[in-house]
This record gives sequence, C-alpha cells and structure tokens, in this order.
Amino acid sequence: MPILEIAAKYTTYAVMAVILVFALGVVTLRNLFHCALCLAAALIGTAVLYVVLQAEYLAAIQILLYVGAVVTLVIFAIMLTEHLAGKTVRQNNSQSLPAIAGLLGFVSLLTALILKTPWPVTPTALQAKVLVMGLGKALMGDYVFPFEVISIVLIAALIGTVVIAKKDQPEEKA
Amino acid sequence: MLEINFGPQHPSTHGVFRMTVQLEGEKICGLKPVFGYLHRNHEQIAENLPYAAIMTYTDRLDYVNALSNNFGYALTVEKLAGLEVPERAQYIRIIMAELARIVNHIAVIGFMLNDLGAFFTPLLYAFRERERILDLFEAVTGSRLMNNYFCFSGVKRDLTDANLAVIKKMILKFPAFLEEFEALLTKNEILCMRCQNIGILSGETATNAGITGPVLRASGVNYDIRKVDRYGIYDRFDFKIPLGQKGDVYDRFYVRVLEIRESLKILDQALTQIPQGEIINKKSLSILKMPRNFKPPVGEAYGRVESPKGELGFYVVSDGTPQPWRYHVRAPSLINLTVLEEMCLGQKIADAIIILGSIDIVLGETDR
Amino acid sequence: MIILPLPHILIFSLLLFAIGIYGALVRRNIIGILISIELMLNAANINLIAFSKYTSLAPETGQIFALFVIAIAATAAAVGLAIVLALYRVRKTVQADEVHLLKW
Amino acid sequence: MTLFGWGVLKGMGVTFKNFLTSYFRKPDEGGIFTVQYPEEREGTAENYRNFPFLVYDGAPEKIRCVACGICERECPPKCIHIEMELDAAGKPARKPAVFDIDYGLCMNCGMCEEVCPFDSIFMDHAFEVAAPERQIGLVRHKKELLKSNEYFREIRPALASAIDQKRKAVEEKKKAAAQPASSQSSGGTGSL
Amino acid sequence: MTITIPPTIRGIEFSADMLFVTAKAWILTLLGRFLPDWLIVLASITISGVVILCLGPLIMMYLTLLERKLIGRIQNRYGPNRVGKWGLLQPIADGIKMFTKEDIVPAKADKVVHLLAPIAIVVPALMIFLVVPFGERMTAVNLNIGLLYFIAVSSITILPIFMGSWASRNKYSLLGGMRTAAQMISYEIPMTLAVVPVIMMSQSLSTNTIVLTQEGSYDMNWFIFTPWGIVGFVIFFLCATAECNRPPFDLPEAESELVAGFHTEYSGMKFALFYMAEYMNAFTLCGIAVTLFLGGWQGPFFPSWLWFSGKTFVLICVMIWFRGTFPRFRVDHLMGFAWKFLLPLTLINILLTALWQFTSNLAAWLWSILILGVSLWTLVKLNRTFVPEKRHYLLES
Repeated sequence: MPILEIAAKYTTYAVMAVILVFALGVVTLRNLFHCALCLAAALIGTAVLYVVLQAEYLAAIQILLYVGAVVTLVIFAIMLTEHLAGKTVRQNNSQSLPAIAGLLGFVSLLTALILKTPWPVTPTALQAKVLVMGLGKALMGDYVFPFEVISIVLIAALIGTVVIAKKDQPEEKA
Repeated sequence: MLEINFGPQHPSTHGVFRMTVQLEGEKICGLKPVFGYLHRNHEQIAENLPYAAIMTYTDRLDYVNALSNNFGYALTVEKLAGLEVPERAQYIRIIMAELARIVNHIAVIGFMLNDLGAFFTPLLYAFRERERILDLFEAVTGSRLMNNYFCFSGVKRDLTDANLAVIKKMILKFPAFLEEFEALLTKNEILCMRCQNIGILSGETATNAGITGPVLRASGVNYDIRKVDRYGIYDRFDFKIPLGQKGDVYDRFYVRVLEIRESLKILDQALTQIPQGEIINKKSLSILKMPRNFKPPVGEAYGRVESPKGELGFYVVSDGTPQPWRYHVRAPSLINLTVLEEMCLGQKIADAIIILGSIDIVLGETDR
Repeated sequence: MIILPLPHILIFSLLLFAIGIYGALVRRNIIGILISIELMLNAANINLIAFSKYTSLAPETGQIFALFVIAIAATAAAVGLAIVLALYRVRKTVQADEVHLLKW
Repeated sequence: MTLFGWGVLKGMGVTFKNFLTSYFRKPDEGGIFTVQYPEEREGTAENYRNFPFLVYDGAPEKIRCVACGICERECPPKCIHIEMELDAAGKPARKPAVFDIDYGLCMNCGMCEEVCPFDSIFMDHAFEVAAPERQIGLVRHKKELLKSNEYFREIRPALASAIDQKRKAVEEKKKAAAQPASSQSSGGTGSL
Repeated sequence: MTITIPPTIRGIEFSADMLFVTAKAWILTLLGRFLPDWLIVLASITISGVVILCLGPLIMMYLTLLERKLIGRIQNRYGPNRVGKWGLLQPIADGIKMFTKEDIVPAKADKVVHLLAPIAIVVPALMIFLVVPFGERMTAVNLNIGLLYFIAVSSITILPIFMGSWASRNKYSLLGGMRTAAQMISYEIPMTLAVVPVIMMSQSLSTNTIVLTQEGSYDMNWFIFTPWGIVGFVIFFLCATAECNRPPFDLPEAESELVAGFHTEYSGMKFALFYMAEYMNAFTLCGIAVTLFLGGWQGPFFPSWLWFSGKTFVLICVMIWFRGTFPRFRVDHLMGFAWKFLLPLTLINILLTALWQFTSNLAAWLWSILILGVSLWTLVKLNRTFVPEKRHYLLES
C-alpha cells in the first residue's frame, strides 16, 4: 500500500516535530507543572516512535514506567514543593545565551558527522522482528548479569529513596 | 502545611458547622471548631414568650429528637411551678422519650456510617426504621419532627390502644433490624480498621470537659441522668447502662447500638405497666388555654434530662411575670464539641469527619 | 513497515538531546533539571532502539539496553526527587543556585 | 479469632438479601419502602397538623371566628393578623374583616388551635402549599383560609364530632336558657 | 506496523456467534466494490473506531443507570423509574442536564489544563477498549503485547487526574489528586503482579491468545478454576476496583471528606467526562478480568460476545454491590493493604503458579491450599492493624 506507507511516514515526521515542540516546552515554560505535562506528552510521542521502530514492548514499558511512574513522581514532587498559587519565580538562570551558542555548535557538528557516516544498515536486521519472548530469553540468557545488577540497583535506589525522604524522627524514646 | 476549612458548606459537617483544620499531609496538627452559623436567638426569643409557647421553640433545638427537649423543658417548669404529673402521662412521656432516643440513635449511627463512606445503605436502612417511629409520632403528636407534644403536667394527646399496639409491634420487630444492621457492618473489617482506636477520649478528660451522654459512657464513665436523677418514673424500670472500654469511635458507635436495646427494654416494661387515667392535670388545662395567665412563682429551677446526646438542661428564672426572666439551655452537643480538637490531633482527615460524626451534634442545639 | 532513513532518526534524537542539555544548563529549579535529564535519557533510548533496528544482527540487544536505561532513569528520578524533597524540607527551596553551601 | 474477611462477606450477604427481598417482599417485611409520592400517598393521621384554617358553618358568612385576637396574640412567631369588621354604626361586628396568616412564618405549632375559645381555627391537613414568592404567595387571606365544617369533619372526624357535640350542647343550653323566658306559659320542658 | 487487509472477508458462514464479524465483513466487501484497497483498510479501522466510540459513552450511560437501580434495590428503593419504562431514558435526561449546565471554571484556575484534564482522561479509557476481546475474532486490534498495552495505557489515567486536581486550585482537589497518585501507583503493582501468572501459563501477552489458552472441554480450563487463578482473580479484581476509584477504594473523590476530590471544581460536561472515564474504566477492567481469569468469551451454547458481556456484567454488578455495602478505607490503611497484604500475596501466587506448571493435579491443589493458608495466616498475623479487636461492653445498672 504505497499511499498508506507514505502517509504513515509523514505522520511519523509530524510526531517527531510534535515531540520536539513539547521538549522545547519542557525546558522553556515557566510553570513547572506545565513542564511536567509537556514531558509526559513528549514521552508518549517517543513511545509512538518506538512503535514505528517495531519496539512495541519498549513502547508499552516507556508509557508504563515513564508516564505512569516517573512523571507522576515528578508531579508529586512539584505539588509538594511548589505553592498552590503558583508564584512566578524566575525559572532560568542567566546562562541561556552561552548555552544556546554552545549547543548550536554541538548540534551542527554532530549533524555533519551523522550525515557523513556510512551507517551499516543491514537489510536482515530490518526484516528481523523482536518478539517479547525473544527479549525475555535474552534477558535470562546473555544479559542475565546486567539484569541482576539492575535489580540490585533498583532495590538500592528504593531503600535509598525511603531513607532520604523519611522525616527525621525526634529521638525521644529514652 | 495546608489549612483547610471544612464547612460551613461541606457534605459531612452535619449542618453549617465549620472546622478550620491544619494539615500536614493528611495528618491533622490543628483544628478549630467554629460555631454560630445557625444561631437563631433561641434564648432571647424564649425570654419574650409565655412559658407554654416556649415549648414549641424547644422542638427546634435538637430537631432530630424534639421530644427529649420537650421533656426537659416541661420537667423544669413543673419543678419551678410545683406541678404534678398524672400517672398515665408519666408513662406516655417515658414511652415517647425512649422512642425519640431510638430515632436519634439510629439516625446518628446511619449518618456516621455515611461519613465513613458506606454509600447510604446503612443510613437508609436506619431511616426505614426511623420512618415507622416517625409515622407513629405523626399519628400521636400531629407532627413528625416538631412534635410540640408535652405540656406542663401532662401531655397533649393520649396514646390510644391502637397506638400502643403499633409500638408493641414495633419493639417486637426492632431487634431483628438491629441484628441485620450489626451483621451489615459492626464486624466489618474495614469499619473496625477505621473506627477502632481512633479519636480516643479518656474518661478523665471527658469528665473534666463536662462531656455527657453516650460519648462519656463510651469512655467508660457510668453516668446516666436517668439513673442519677431518676427523673420522671425512670426508677421503676429495669435497664442497664452500656459502658465502653476505650472511648474511641467504635465504642461510641456501639454504645449507641446497645442503648437502643436498653431503650427497647424500657419500652417493653412501660407498655405492660401503663395504667389508665388522665393524661393531663385538670388544674393545668388552663395553661394551655390561656398561656399568659400562667405565672410561676418567683424563683429559679434547673431541670435536666438524659437526652440522646447527653445532659440536656434547662435553667429558668421566673420573676412572676408570664415570661421567664432568664432562660438558658445547657446544650449537650455544644459541650461535647469542646473536646473535638483533642480527639482529632494526630489523626487523619478522614478520622476527623467520623470523630465529628461520632460526637453526634445537631447544629440547632449547638448554635441555638 | 515504515522505513525512515536512519540519519533522520539520529538527528531527531540529537535535537532532543540538545534540548535536554539546554534545560539542564539553564534551569534553576532542581526538578526542572531532573526533567531535562529525563529528556536526555529518552533521546539516548531512541538512538539505542534505532541502532538495534537498523544495524545490529542481534536485534534484542538495543532494546534490552533501552530497558536498562529506562530502569536507570526511573531510579534516578526516584532518588533525585527524594533528595529534592529532603532539600526542600531543610532549606525551603528547590532552586539550584540557592543551594551553594559546598560551593566556594 | 474469626476468619479475617468474614465480616466483609457477612455485610455483603446482608445487602444481597435486601436486594432480593426488594423484589419479593412487602414493604413491611423488607421490601421496597418507597411511597411513590404524587401517585401513591400515605394517608395523613387524624392528629396531623400543618397550617391553620378557619371553620365556617354552612355558608362562608357564618364564620365562627369573632376576631377576638387571642390567637394573634398567642401565636409564637406572630404570623396572624386580624382586623375586626365594623358594622354600619362603626361598632365592632364580632367578625374578622381581615384575617391573614403568613404561611411562610407559621411554624405549625398548633397553639392557635389550643387557645381559640370559639373553636374556629384548626390545623389543616393540606401540605402541598407552595408559592413562587414568599411575601405574596404564602400570605393567605381570609378567603383562602375559610373552609367548611364538612371539610373539617372529613379530615379530623373525631375532633370535629366532639366539637360539634360541644357546640350543640352549648347551643341547646343557650336555647334552653332563652326558652323559659319566652315560653313560660307553655310550661315547656326546661333544661335540667 | 504492518498494514494488510483483514485476512478473509469471504468464507465466513453466518452464525450468531459471528454476527458482528460477519456484519463488518459484509460492509467491507460492499465497500470493496467502489473503493481502492488502502481505503478499505482505513474503513476497517474506522468501523472499529466508531463502534468503540459509540460503545464507550453508551456503556457509561447505562452503567450509571444500572448502578443506581442496583443500589436502589440494595437499599430497598426503586431507583430511577420516572423517565421512560424502568427509567431507561434516565441516562439521556442526565445527559441533557449535563450538557445544559453552566460550565464553571474557578477564577484562579489554570484554564488550559483545567479544560484538558477531562478530555485527557477519556482518551486512555477509550484506548483500552482496543485490546478487549469482546468475542471470538472481535478484538479491535490484536496486539501481541495486548496485556502490557492495557497496563501501560491504564497507568496514564493518573496524569489527567493530576491535571484536574492541580488546575482547579482547590485544596480539596489537591488532596484528592495526591491520594489518587499514591493509590494508583500502589495498586498498579499488585495488579501487574497478579497478571504475571496468567502470562506465565499462556506464554503470551496477547489478550486473544490468553482467551484461547483457556479453551477446553466443559470450560473447566478457565484460569479461575486453579488455585493460583482464584487468588489472582481476587487480587486483580480488588486492584481493578482501586484503579478505577470505586468504593471501598474511592478515596480520591471521598465524598464525605473531600467533597468530590479531584473533580470538586468541575461542572457540566467536564464533570460528565470524568464520570464517563470512570465507568468506562470500570467496564474495561472488568472485561480484562474476564479475559484473564474467567475464560473471556469462552462458554457453551451462547454466542461468544454474549458470554463475554454476561461475565463482565456480573463483575460490574459485584463492583456495584461493593459500593452498596462497604465503608471507605482510610489512606494509610489503603496503602498498607496494597503493600503489606496484596503485594506479598501476589508474589506467593507467582510461586503457586510455578508449582502448578510442574504438576497440575490434586496434590498441587492441596499444596497450593496449604501454602496459601499458611501465607494468609502469616500475613494476617503480621498486619495486626487490619484485624478487628474484640470488644466487651459492660452493662452497669
């Protein structure tokens, strides 16, 4: 279906543009809550991109973990630290001009490099389809060590978070 | 730190009561009750009315059980003027007051469970039973809520045999309803989690703060004016005072259930003992016909009854004119509210609501 | 199947990454910085998946690495936000340039 | 220790039982308790009192009220307003010219009924009283307040017949008191 | 994402079971005479989409009626019975009321987010419909990660609630939003873990495949007829109740505490959208529970879609029954229940599943019951706060 494929292709470009717009929103909006919402939108857009790249499993995980958990945590933190009335504090420091200048250089350099590099795009890889079963087998086979390490990291982070966020109890038990 | 106003417009402040709550997360670290949104000048109005006309206003104090208020006021004026009450009227008074207590208690329990979040089911079951009693009230007194039934040295209308039969049938059926009600919720794990060890009021604090009624008895203090004063003819009946152990919300809830059972016992005895005879002292009939001619001797009197909410007292000073010189109501709802902050500190918001519900306030009485 | 040229995806993720860096550089609010870092990690993920799709012969590898990155990102967010909350509790501020006790 | 979760299940049992009985049982035995108001109505009890009305015998002119003003004075919220009718000579005609009751103010206490020495004001059973404006619509004038003795007998038979008997007795007494003066010659049967 | 024409349009014989499938195929063949192939693909998507878009609000409308009727009966009332026969037109009357109501936005509200929140909450609720297998060959999109998709999409629901609660600039809303976040994150974990055994047994994330694995003689292959299935189903159902904020887990909108929680400041159609999302979530979660544990559309005699809707209907009635019976949890109890009770239980359940995979016979049943009993007993012992105290009341004279 060439028409549909072309339509899908340009839709993908549109999605990319939308993601970039939301990403810009994340770093420029004054209201931090809006920033978090933009982040959520950008992340959902990225999930769509994952689907285009045939990584459905990753897309679902992206939404589940990023949108469902990370953004929620961020919003929670915003709610706890911001005032309800939303005072307008200056959100950016005075380094934005040098930052933009530096980043422009960085982006143009890397773009040039990306376009120059002869990427070894293999047709076999393009045809290959990653199944959830395959991912699971890889996680339990080749990557079992990093998998276990990640789980330890997660546990450590969990405990660490609890310890850090816990209020200091007044020690009056003597 | 978040400061929230619960009320005056809030689904579960039982009227226009307001609590200013300081919250830390969900924990309460400060609570200030604010009264007076329903202040209607009750005492001042009463001081400008003849004694008999005040009776109609006492209905509006605690509008859930107007008959107890009637009882208290009638008792006070009878004390002031030295009036006698015929035997049958005494029994009728007890019967009506105990029915009013049942009405009040089931309504309170229902509303409290509603505050807990049980979506109207227990409340509507309770109201189903309440409706039967209110129908009886309508048949006997002429009104469902604002009964205006008692008069000095008697009651206004007799209980017919048909009425008595209805009451008899009702108290025979009532235990079944209580069983069902208890099966519905009292052993429910969620309810126990929510109510047990919440809003604990120690017996000592309660006595010091002048708390009365089921709230005090839930804290384990044996104080019931029906037993202490033995007003009316309460000394003739055999009934017990249920006492709680911990003084938490659950005890306050359950003590009320048990009190309903005791009230049923009193009703049963009263129905078998009730004699025939006059329902109002012939001498006092003139007070009804010509209220302004009734001038009690100079003096003062304090009468109190065990209203379902606690000690309901009326203080009346007469200067020999048709109107009382001073008239004051000791409203149990108001005084029981004074310990609200103490009970709520350190609890969650949801607890504050049920603690308020378990105190059983009626704003008509609190704000007067 | 939709086939975009690989460089397009890479440039897109590069832009996303640059925006993330910009946010991390200029934001005063620590939460803002954290959000920007999430954006950067996200850009890296896109690259990983794109590479796994287009080049690798073992297509699972990229996705599994992306999985690890997501896990790390979640960890970073949790720990970072806990630190922010602890900081807020002590200093009553979440502005990064107002927390300069160790800076001289 | 009872089984954890048993209380929850028992509660669900109760609600389920009520759900079932709502289909099969009569209202008194656990069925649906609702009275579907405009179509179904529960009868009002005889003693039921709502707003006051004035009773007349036979024709609306033969109103019992003599405009003595006792109810006006004793009404606790002061919702009654009476003006005496004056006859041609300017003397009081012992009849109300104006008799207004503000239903918006009335608190249904029934004191007017209790204090009235002429058995003329009673509490009505009609409770569907509504008006778009409280100042105008809820103030009822004499015309609306007047209702016949037959109506009174219909809504409160026991009280009405007692009062009718009382009034008859009083009237007979009056007649008997008047008779001896007028017909002494006939040696009629006087009152005992 | 491969786009192909639905495999077979012809060759489906008419039967009650295939009623909707055949209907769609007929429409598509009809269109196929006039339209190019790529438009037929779009038409196929559109038909499914339109059906779902109509189904969602319809389900919401009649679930509100059902809920009011059932709770009415539970409370010995009639429930709505004035508008139309048995009150069947009541939802329409409600809808008209909602449409014509004034839309109030608080003066200091964050207007854009306040507007977006109710819209955003309906989207994930509708999206879940895509993977619900309404009957044989009646899954809108047969994703191979269907279950994960469902979990992921339902986790988005937190966000709009946050938006609504934050944008209202109301303290009750804010508290409601905080509670929602805590509650939904907490209950997502046991819910996901309760699903794991099903994935283990069916070795697939596709909802369709999960239903197909439960096919068997006399329908005794439903997962609920196994020890881990019962436990998993109960946990999943409780978590689902919590996920769609229904009593006894309705803390985010706790009426007696927080007035209306996160949607305190919403009125008119926006409020209706929040409700719509809640009811559609309730429906889809029940549908997923049916798919996972009750055999989906499997069942004898009746058409598959009837079986599916019947089972879902029963589960929804149970949810309504909960609402008619229980008081609400308190925040800390709620969290404690998820973390200290349900979570360990799900882990033990996964263990049971592994056991079942080795031997599925009577001995496995006994072992499972033993393990479950011991672990339940331990959990209850460890969670003393959940256990009611025994009280004795003195009766003094």
